Order: sequence, then structure tokens, then C-alpha cells
Amino acid sequence: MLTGGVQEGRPAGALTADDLAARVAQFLAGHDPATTDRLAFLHARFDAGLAWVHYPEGLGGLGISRTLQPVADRAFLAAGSPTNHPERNGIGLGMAAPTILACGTAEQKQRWLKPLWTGEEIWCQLFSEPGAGSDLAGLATRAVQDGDDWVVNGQKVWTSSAHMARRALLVARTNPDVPKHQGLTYFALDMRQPGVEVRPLRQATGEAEFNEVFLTDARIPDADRIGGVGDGWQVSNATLMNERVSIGGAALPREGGMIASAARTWREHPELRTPGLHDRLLRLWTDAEVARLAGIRLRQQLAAGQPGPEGSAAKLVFARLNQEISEFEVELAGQAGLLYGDWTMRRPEGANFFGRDPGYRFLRAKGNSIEGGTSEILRNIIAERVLGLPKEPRVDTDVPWKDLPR
Amino acid sequence: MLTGGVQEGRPAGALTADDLAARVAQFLAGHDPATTDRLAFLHARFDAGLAWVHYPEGLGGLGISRTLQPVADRAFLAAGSPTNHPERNGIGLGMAAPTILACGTAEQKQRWLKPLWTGEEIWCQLFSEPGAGSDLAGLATRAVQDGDDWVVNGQKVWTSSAHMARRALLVARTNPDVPKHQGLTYFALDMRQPGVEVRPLRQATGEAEFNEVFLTDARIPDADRIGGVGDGWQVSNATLMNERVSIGGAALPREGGMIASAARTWREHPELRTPGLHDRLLRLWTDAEVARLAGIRLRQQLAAGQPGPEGSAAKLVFARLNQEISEFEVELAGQAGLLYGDWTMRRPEGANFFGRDPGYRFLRAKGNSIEGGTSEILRNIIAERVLGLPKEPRVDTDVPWKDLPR
Amino acid sequence: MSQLTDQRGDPGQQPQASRTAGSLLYGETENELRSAVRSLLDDKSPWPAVRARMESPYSYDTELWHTLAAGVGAAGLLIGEQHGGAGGSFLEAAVVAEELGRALAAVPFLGSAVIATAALSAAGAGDLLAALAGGELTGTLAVPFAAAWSARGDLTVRFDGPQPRDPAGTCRLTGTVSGVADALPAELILVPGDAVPFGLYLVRAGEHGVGKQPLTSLDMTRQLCDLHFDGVLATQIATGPTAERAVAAGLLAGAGMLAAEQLGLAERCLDMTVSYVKERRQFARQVGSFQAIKHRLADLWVAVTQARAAARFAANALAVDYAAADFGAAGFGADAQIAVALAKSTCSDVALRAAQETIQLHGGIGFTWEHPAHQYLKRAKADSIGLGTADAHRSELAWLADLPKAGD
Amino acid sequence: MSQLTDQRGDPGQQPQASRTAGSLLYGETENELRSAVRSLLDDKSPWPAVRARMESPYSYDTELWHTLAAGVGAAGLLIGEQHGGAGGSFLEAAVVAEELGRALAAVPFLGSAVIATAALSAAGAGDLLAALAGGELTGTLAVPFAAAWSARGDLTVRFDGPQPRDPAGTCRLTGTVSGVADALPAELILVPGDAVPFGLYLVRAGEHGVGKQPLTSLDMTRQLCDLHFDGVLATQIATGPTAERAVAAGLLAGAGMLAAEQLGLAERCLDMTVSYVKERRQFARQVGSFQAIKHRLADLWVAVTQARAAARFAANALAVDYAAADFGAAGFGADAQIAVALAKSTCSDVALRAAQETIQLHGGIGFTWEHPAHQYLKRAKADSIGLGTADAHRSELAWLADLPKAGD
Repeated sequence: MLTGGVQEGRPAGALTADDLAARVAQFLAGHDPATTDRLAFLHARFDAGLAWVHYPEGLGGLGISRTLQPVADRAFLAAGSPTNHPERNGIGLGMAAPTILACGTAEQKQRWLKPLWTGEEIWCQLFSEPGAGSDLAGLATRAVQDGDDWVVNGQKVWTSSAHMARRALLVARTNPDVPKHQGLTYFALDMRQPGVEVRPLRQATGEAEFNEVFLTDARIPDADRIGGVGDGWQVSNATLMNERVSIGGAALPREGGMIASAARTWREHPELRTPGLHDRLLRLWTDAEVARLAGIRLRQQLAAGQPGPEGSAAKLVFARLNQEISEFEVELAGQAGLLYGDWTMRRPEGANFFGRDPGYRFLRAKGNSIEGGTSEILRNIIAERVLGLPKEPRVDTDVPWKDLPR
Repeated sequence: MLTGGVQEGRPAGALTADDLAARVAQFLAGHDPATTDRLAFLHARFDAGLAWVHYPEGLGGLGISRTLQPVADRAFLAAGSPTNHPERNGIGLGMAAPTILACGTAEQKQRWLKPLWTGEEIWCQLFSEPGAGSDLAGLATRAVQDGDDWVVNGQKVWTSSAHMARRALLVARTNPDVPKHQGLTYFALDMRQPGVEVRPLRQATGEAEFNEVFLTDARIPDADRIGGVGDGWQVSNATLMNERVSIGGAALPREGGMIASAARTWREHPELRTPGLHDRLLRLWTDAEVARLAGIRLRQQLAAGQPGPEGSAAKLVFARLNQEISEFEVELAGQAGLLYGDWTMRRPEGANFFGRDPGYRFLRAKGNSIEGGTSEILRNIIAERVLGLPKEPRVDTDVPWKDLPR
Repeated sequence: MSQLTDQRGDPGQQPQASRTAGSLLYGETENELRSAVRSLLDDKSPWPAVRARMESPYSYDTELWHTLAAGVGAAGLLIGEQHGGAGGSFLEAAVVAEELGRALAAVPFLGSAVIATAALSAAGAGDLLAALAGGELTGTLAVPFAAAWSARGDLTVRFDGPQPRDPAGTCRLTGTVSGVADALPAELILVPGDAVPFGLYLVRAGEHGVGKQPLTSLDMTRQLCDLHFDGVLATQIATGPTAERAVAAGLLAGAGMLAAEQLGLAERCLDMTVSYVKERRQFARQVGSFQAIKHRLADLWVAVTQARAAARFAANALAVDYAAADFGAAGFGADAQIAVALAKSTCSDVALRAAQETIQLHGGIGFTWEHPAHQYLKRAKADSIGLGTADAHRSELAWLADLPKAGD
Repeated sequence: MSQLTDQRGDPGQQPQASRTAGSLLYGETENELRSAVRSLLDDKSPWPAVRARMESPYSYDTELWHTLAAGVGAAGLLIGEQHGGAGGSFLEAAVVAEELGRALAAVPFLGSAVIATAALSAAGAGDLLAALAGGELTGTLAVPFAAAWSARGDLTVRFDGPQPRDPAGTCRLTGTVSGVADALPAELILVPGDAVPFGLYLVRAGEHGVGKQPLTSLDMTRQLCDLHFDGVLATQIATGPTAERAVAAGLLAGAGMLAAEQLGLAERCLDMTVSYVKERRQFARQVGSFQAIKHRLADLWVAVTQARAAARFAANALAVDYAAADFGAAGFGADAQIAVALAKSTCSDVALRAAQETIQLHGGIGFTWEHPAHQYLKRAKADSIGLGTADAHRSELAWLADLPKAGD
């Protein structure tokens, strides 16, 4: 219907788009998607550097600009190639992989990145705890060294995919005697061991998208530590930045996202329209379109090598808009907005806003300003890191963790 | 047109309304407004306890409920009596008088209250300083004892009526060596002396409603100190509470106040209406009417002896609504909203929102969330005193004032 | 109990305004009533019980309703003593509604003791009021819960069979009403029917041809159901303007008391959140010591003070008209209509905002099924649609306050 | 200067979308232009000079305008090199507008170099463009400043005298246009006139019968005036659809560049306020260390990022159409119309909010005449009305994005 007016900028890299397309064609000539075994195909694609083209050679990439990735993806798609089901491994692809790439050892990259990309190993994230949400650095899960292993005890929460995951990104306290940011260490935990218990965590929508994870003498070889002992805070910040960009930054066409079904209902149901709701819809439609443009601008900045802090803005706006639009949508629905699809406790494979009713979207969207960094924490980050406003007086940064009030 | 639905509750006091009416009638029989000299009439009214009936006997009152005051005022008005021009002495009547009554000595009450009420002595308030706005307790104006006098030096700002005032409520620092709240003392300053220089302070509206006041070796007899040496903070808090109630709490009929001219323009100019503006007007009209009801409820609480903290809420809402309504009104005016009455520097006798153009109201209303306690400070007060939320960590309460960073 | 003006004293100087005089404060009777209702609800309907009930296919709490009826006379609060009720006022009913909102109680107070009761009072149907007064039977007005009182003319069920045979006669009703509140437990169903003339009809739930289809509702503490009538025997209660006034009276009173419920809900959300942020520590500080949180809660408190004034004003205005000798002939007047529109629009927005802040400021825990925050959100959202949205009530104000829309 | 698509590279995979392809970032040319304009304005138009000018009865800064014209080619930026202009794009014009908004500059850039220029370009009036290119003469479109481009059909001045004698002929014009921006310094007045057919006419300010009445304006950095024409000699520039397209082009381009100005103003307000709260101490802390202040400024910064994307998108869309070979025949298309409506509605709200936060967070000092905060507020408010309010532009979007109003 409407056409979005802006394309992302042209990338600059060692290989041109044409070169890359030629490589894919050559690969496909040697690996017919119709006859090659699915996993074998994915392994070969990884080995050919055509998995994530901006990764280094030898690790599934060609070391070229990430903006060329769509060239490869479109060509593979057009040829009917099997996919790595990225929707099933969002944390693996979106957070674990960049963290491993940035902070892992050469051996870890070799060991983990390939089965991660192929989808053979799903990853999850064990960060938040009941007592450590916004204040992640205050977490209490302990990891104690025992020979070549670490022994882990504690409770984690808000873990999506934990029941399907082979491995987890874990931050644990290895030294309670130093200030809290200094006593953390980052690990990759094998989820298939007796010390790991996963329980579904039911949420406002009625379903359980997340889990609680109880760790009781769970063991991690020291070889699976990511970064140095005591460097867990720095490593986890790298992970969280990727999370925020991935939550707020999806590329959509005009009227994509949450506004789509509100606009559709508006057009299809003239009997629901009121002047007051019209004004609200126009404001929301405008804000959603402008947020989309801001997202395009953000990705252009990233592509041009000007990584700005606008990612935090994008997530703030995304959360607010999802909430306001879904709130509007339920009100627009009127009598139908008083109903709900199903309260049955289920375990979905991820949040899908768009396939369900407005009531679901309304409830689920409330999580958007909490998960992946609350809006309050993002405002702190913007205020301090972008605007350079002074930190508040702090009482928790110079005291050993064990002596903090809880 | 529309009738407001709620009356304030019936007062309970020693005298009934009928008793009071009889007293006024008796007074008027003895003092014919048509033939009695204006000041003589006011003096006699004060002496008869019919000035502010809730004040004690001997100080212009009868010690009865303040809710009976309208009975007296209406009867005097109906008889064509001279008034004390309360609009010219708002700070005197609204702040100085209650402060003197609450904290002054018997001698001060005798000396100051009568000329204050009759309007012979206008009062102003010397609180804020360029470096001490929200943080009033951090003020720097110094008062040093010299025999029976205090000698004052410093600069005050945002002083209305200073150029007309005979006396000022003044807070000054008498001891810089103790923490800031403890080193303040409260005085009544004689404005007619060489050490007091008043300069108009021009504001956003173009006019100068306020003044800067420069104090250079100004002198105050110790007899004019209100409260003990070092008690200035407590005394000034009593004054400020009266200010906030008086700013936020005026009794108006339905569609009184700022909404009146917006609604009138809406009704008289169908050509200016749009659906979007209609929605805004309905929201503002609703909020204004509800704020009016909340004001009535507040006064009912006060009359029933349940003085609640809702006064701060009233001022917050009043400021927000004045700003939003006047902003709306300028937009509604459209092309006419782009004009302004007059930028000439003038010195009005007080803010009159209603007699001027929407542009004036729009600009003047921006001061409502700053003057008499910023909205931010009021939110702090509500959060801490009403909701009992913890104070923030403070760095300025235990240190001698002279050692604070500035 | 005595009527409003007797309690509130002489309005004094302005006799012209005495009809609408009244206090916006809570009187002693109301404070005592509140204590009784609150301790009963704390005892009989704590959050874990509400949560368990939300998961059952039929989520009304009949036992709780009978206890409220017996213990505080909730069922017959607005029914005159001559009909076996408590003879209370809307000021007291509002306090009950506030407490029910606070506690997320799943009882048909709004549908039976407010809406059906006000409709029957306006229709002068004393015998039916007497049936409702004790709470053994409950009633409902068969209109979609989203309907605003201003839509009263459009809320009719079709007649398929013959017309009523005599002025107080019976007839057969066929049709469907979708998403009715408090209809699941109701025995007495009051149906606005489109006979000529328009009429209000009584259908007993046990009659042959009555079907109730429970619905999975956003707010399972006020579970909606579809009502199906298939040639059901119906008795005429009122016709023409009287019937229309009765339906309007029920819906207007319902909207006013729903505003009170929203006020109670908002207050509870604020209390709960203030307590939580005092307890919860992050960064070795109470979360409630962070200024951004403090300011948001201060703003929410301010909003609640506004909602309280509006809700009290509406209760007051309803009480005045309801107590008038000519209520049956006059229904609720313009003052009450303005007051309810102000209250429902204000309280809808404030309750929703309070529930949203509650979820956000509780962080993750408020998003879990185990915590009540999400149920406050669901009820606040459903209440904001029920009996007319804020938007619909503001549109009413445009008419009532002479603020015509563009083009008019 | 080269046109947009040459600078922005190959859009690559999606040739269908190439007409509207473009970057939302600032290119090197624009960054250089910005530096030049900013240092010139810092030097020639500091706040004390602006404040002094605001108090004079005629507040345009002619000298500054000539300096901008000579120094950075501002007057002819959007005029092709063949007519003596700089041949720049709307991307560059937007940067100039941003800087003028930041500095509260009192020059007729918007009226002459944007609105009149775009109208004359659409009308194909090369000789008049050549007259404006150097900045010695300025032009204005004689419409009230509050007019949105969608109202273009209603903005006509009455003819009293005889009709035009020939297609390019002259006639006599009588009437008044109220509150025109940038008309005070204008020599070339472009008047939409209601002859049959509708036409765009040129009036020279020096002609007999032309009256300019300066107005006391809310924003004295863009002082409005009333234009009176009393049998004034007027020359026809264009008629019928061409004239209508020319007026619409001027107003749409004006709204898009006013959005850029609003962006610059908002950015300046944010910068100024952030600096102030870092310096100002109360309670022995920097005011900017209080979390409530930090969060509000963070939210404002977020709003500015949104405004920036919208404003850049509008500049882009205008640039694409303006550079097209068929601009004279086609004017601005639907993409540009949507983009401008998005930008003007968003930037109007953000600039006003930024100015309001600036006043509030400066406390008392921001309310004084001496401090620039109030002038940012006045300009933000006037700009939010100028060339169509946010509300008016959202109404346009209802049409452009197929979101019909109630009842349609």
C-alpha cells in the first residue's frame, strides 16, 4: 500500500555485492539444496564463510561488511536452501555469538560458533536473579573454583529458551570480598547436567515464555570461562548492548510492527471509529513511522561506522509505542477488547505479538519496558553516557559485595 | 450557564452565621460607610474583630471559624463599605499575617497586623536568591548582630511588590559555621531605608512583575526578629505552606479560571474548531473541572480540621493546567495566536491572567511551576512527606554552610 | 439510613444550590462501612483465592457474595427499607465499590446491586427490588458491558414472537446479547426489548430457551457471558420513556460506581507500589529513594487525589437524585450526568495509569502470574472500557457542557 | 552542486525504490556548511544582539541576511546555478534552517530562500529566481503564516479592478493579507489572487498602493506584517493548476524547512539545558545529578533523535522531487507530502517541549528577559503554528495514509 521511502546506505567492504553473489552461486552449484542433507549443507555454508559474512574467515564469515549479509541470505533463500531457524536461537545468534567473538578464546570460537550458527546448539542467558534485576552487578549466584572446574550455586530468572538450550551464558560471583563490579566472572554453562533445574515461569499473559533456573553444584570447566576471572561485568555489558540493539532495532516496512493491526482494524471497522480515537491513532501512526525512520538512521550510522548511542533511544521508543498502540487497539476493539484468547498455561517458543489478539499484545507489551534493561535504566544510561550528566552519589561501588545491605 | 454542584460544608464555631451577621449590622449602624472616613472605617472594623474573623480577639478577629468570613465580607460589601484592597497586599495578607500570627511576639502582632490588614503597610517577601532557589536553605544573605541591630548584606530576587512595600519578610544567614538549616534567622525588614535598593526584574512576558533587591548594610532592630535566632528555616516553612495553598487553592465556579476564555473562544469561533483540538479541549475542560472539585474537597478537609497534604497536589495541578490550557488557547487562536499585545517593559501590580491575550497567559503560566516552590520540589515533598518514600542520600545537611561546594 | 441532605447539614447562604449541596469527604457511616467490607474481603477473598478462581471456567465467588450480602447488606444497599433493603445512599455504595476494586473481588455488586437495582428503582418495580435485596437472587441488565449510558437507545433485543398481550403482559423474546457483565450468576435478567413501544422485560434465567455462554474474559474477576434467548417467556416491567429512563438510570449509576471501583483499584495499586519500592533494594538503596521513581509516584498520587474528588462528586450527585421523591419520574438529571462523565473519564485513565505504573515499578515480579499486579492491570483495562470509555464520556461532556465538535 | 542521488551512491538491491532512496545522515558538504553558518551566526547574531533587535519596531537583521547571502550563499541555495544560485539541495537548506533555529536568527531565509524560491521554481519563473539568488532582493509569498499547505486553495486576494488583459499581462489588485512572515523586508511579493483562472501574481513592494503594517508578534525574530493592496499593479506569474502547484510547493517546502529549524531549536534547547544543569548547584549537588532531571533530559534527547530522523527524511524527500527534471510539471509528490507532514507534526511538538523543559529546568533565570530561554519558547510556539500546526499535519496524514476519520 504505502511505500517506505528510505533504503539503507550502500556498504563499503573488500568484496562487492556482485562478488559475494558469485560466491554464493558457486557454492550452490556444488551443494544442491534439493539433494544435500540439511546439516551437511549448513556445515558447508559455514565453512565457506557464507554464514555470517562479517565474521572472520574460518569462523563462518569473510570479514566483509555486515550490510552485505542480505545479498547472501536472499540468494540462499531463492535457491530453496535449508535455514538455521534463527527464530529458535535468538539469544545464541543475537547475544552469545557476538560475545564469544569479542571475548572468547580462539579455541572457544572454534568449538562453539559453528554448532551455534547451525542451530545444533541453542543458547540461553543466565543473568537476572530475583534479587538482581536492574542492579545486575549485585547478583548472588556463586561460582567457586574446585580444581579445573567451577562449582555454581544460585537462582536465575527470566531465562527464555532455557528448556531447549544446550548452553547458557552465565554471570556468577567468584569473589564476594571485592566491590560488586569486580567480583564477577562470565562463563558458558552446559545446561545438560544434573545440577541444572529449569522450571517454567508463568507470566501475565497466562503462558510461560521464560523460566527460572536453579543451579545446585552445577559444574563448569575452567576452559569454558569467557574473559578473565573478575571480568564478568565488562563481558556482560557487551552482551547486553547487543540485546538492546536487537530488541529495538528490527527493520520493518512502513506500517510494520504493532501499528499494522491497529491500522487494519481502523480501516476495516468504520463502526468502531470515534474522533478521539482518530486523534490517538494519527499520533501513534506518526510516532511509529518516525520511530521506524529513526531505526533506519541508526542502522545507517552503524553501517557508516558511527555507532551512536541511539540504540537505547530505539528500545525506549519501541517499548513505549508497543504499549500505547496495543492499549489503543484494545480500546478500539471495544466490546471485543474485553475478551481474551486463552489463559491456559503454555510454553511458546518465543513472543509473537502479531499472531494473537489485542489483549495478548497489550499484556505482553508491558514486558517490553522491563526485559533487556528497564526503561529507567536506559534513561540513566542516556543521561550519563550520552548527555554526560553526573552520576548520582553512590553507596555501592566501593564496598565489598558481601557488606552491602540487601 | 453551567452551575457548579458542590458547596463547601457548613462551619462549626462559637458564633453562628446569624450572630455574625447581626454584629456586622450593628457595626454598620454605628459606622455609616457613606460618611465615615475610609481609614477610620477600616480601623474600626479591625477593632471590632470583623477584619479576619478567625483571628484572635484584639487582633482583628473573633476567634471563630474562617469559613464564616464570607458572611462578614458579603455584608460589608452590600453596605458599600471601603475595602482594604487585598489585591494590593497579597503577600501581606496571605503570608506575612499568618506567619506573624503563628511565630511573632505579642508586641509584633499588635504593631504589625493592624496596618497590614488596613493596607497602610504593604509587605513583600525576601527569600529567593540568585544562588538559592529550590535550595532556599542554602541562601547567602548575611545578617550580623551589631548592638541591638542586625546589619544585612546580600541580594534577593523574585520579589513581587518590593517597590511598593513598607516591610519585608526576610530570611538571612546569621551563622555560617553550622549546617545550613540551622544558621538562618527570620526578620521583618523596614524597606524604607538607604541600604535597600529595589530594581525591577523584567521577565518573559516583557513586563516586570518582580524585583531584585540589593541589601547593603541594611539595618533591622532585634525587636523585628520573628522567631529565635537560628529558627529561620522553621518559620519560613510556615510561610511557604501558606503560599502554596494560596496559589493553588482559589475557589472558582465551574469553568472559572484559565479554561473560561478557551471555552468561550471555542463556542464563539466555530471556524477555529478541529477534531484534534476538540479532543484536547474536552480533556482540559474535564481536568480543570476535576481540579476545581479537588480544590473544594481540599477546603472541606481544612474546614473539617483534616489539613491534608493535598495543597501541594493542588498547586502542581494548577500549574500544569494553566500551562496546557494557555498553550491550547494560543494554538486554537491560530493566526491571531501569533500576535502579542505589547512587549513594552511595564511594572504591573500583580499577575492578571485573564485581562490579556492568550500569548500573555501562555508565557506567564510558565512561571506557575517555578514560583512558590517548583513542581520538582513539590514532588519531592509529596514523595517524602505524603508517601513516606526515603530521602535521597544527602551531602549538605551535616556540613557547616561555609564548607559546602557552591 | 438517612438521605444525603440530612447528613450534610444546612448549605447556608445559597439556598438555590441546596439540591446539589454535599460534602466530598467520607462521613463516619462510610468509614465504618469501609472497615467492615475491607476486613471481610481481606479474610474471604485474599489474592491467592482470587488467582485460583481466575483459572476456573466460572469465576464468580458466590459464597463471598452471600457473605457480603449478609454481613454488610451489600446486595440491598441501594434498596429502600420498605423493600427489605438497607436504604443506603450512593455515597455508601461507592465505598463498597472502592473496596471491591481494591480487592479484585469477583462478585456481582455492580450488575445486581447497582445497575439492575437502579433500573428497577427508576421503573418503580418494588417487588423485584425486594427479590434482590437479600442477595439470594441476583439481577443483571442484559446489555454489552462496553455500552455507555448514552447508547441506551441502541441496546435492544429483537422480538420474534407475538407482541405483549396486555400492558403488564408477557411475550416471547428471541435474540442474543454479547458480553454481559454479572450475568453468569444472575437469576433475574432485565432485557431492553425492541417491542413497539420500547420496553424493559424480565426473563428468569431458569426459563426454557435461556442460554448462557461463559466467555474467556480479559478480566476474569468480572467474567462476561453471552446471553441467548430463544423464544423465551418474558414479562414486561416498563415501556416507553419509563423503560428508557430505567435503562439509562442503570447504566449511569453503573458508570458512577465503576468510577468508584476504579478509584479503589488505583489507590490499592499506589499503596502496593509504594510499599514495594520501600522494601526493594537495588544498588544498595531502596528503589523508592531514587528521585525519578519518587516523582512518578508523587504524580500518580496527585492523579489519585483528582480521581477521588471526581468519584466522590459523582457519588454525591447520584445520591441526591436517587433520594429525590420524583426519582421514578425524573431519573438522573444533568448534574448527575456531568458528574458521572467527569468521574468515569477521569477514573478510567487514572486506574489504568496506576496499574501500569505498578507493573513497571515492580519490575519483573509484577509481570509474573503469581503477583497480583497483572490482574489489577486487566481489571483496570476492562473497567476502562466497561460502561463507556473515557473517550465516550468526554464526548458526552461535549454535549452536556456545550463544547460542540468541529463542524457543529 | 550535484543532486541527491549522485551523492548518496547506488541504492543497490532495490532499483524500484531508487527515486526516494537516500541517507538520513549528514554528508560532508552539509557538515561543512553547518560549521560555516554556525560560526557566522555566533559572530554576527549572538543572543544580546537578538534581544536588542526584538525590542525594535522592525526586528529583521538585514545586515546579517546579506552576510549569510554573501558568505554561504544562503539566499540562492535552492536556486539553480543557471539562475545565479548555488544549486544546492534541500538537504543543505535544512542544515541552514537548523542553524538559524539554533541561533534565533532574524532573517528571511524561510520566506524568501525557501517558500518564494520553491514557488517560483515550480512556476518556472527563472528571471525572478535570478533576482532573489544574490540576496539583495528578498521575496515572500503573501499568505498568513499560520496557513498549512493543504489550505492553499483558500489563500487568495480579491481583484477589484479589471481582469488581466493578456496571459502574461498585468492587473490591479485590492485586498489584505494578514500576518505574513518575512514580508517586512520583502521587495518581491508573490500574491495568490482569485482571478478566473486562479493565478499567482507579482507585486513589487515599492508600487503605489502597497502598505505594510508591522505587527507586534509573539516571535519577534520572525516579525509578521499585514499587507494591504489598494489597486496595486500586479504582474501575472502563473495561472490555474500551475499557480496552485507553485503555492503548494512553496508552502510544503516551507513546512519541511521549518521542521528543520524546529529541530535545530530543540537541539539548542537541550544543549543549553544540559550545560546549565551541569553547572548549577542546589543542595550542594549539580542539579543535573538528580535522577528525575536526568530522566526528563534523557526522554527529551530521545524525542530529539526522533525529530532528527523525521526532519532528515523530509529534507530528503523534498530534495528528490526538487531535483527531478519534471519538478515544474509535477511539483512535490505524495512521498514528500507524507514526509513533511511527519516532520512538521513531530518537530513542532518536540521543539515546543524542548523549549518548555528549558524554561522549567533553568528555574527562575529562564523566566527572565535577559536569558534566551523565553525567546526559544516564543519561537517554538510560533513555529508550531506557522505553516500548519501538528494537528493540521496529522489531519493531512489521515488522508495520505488512508486512516479515515470517524463517519467517513
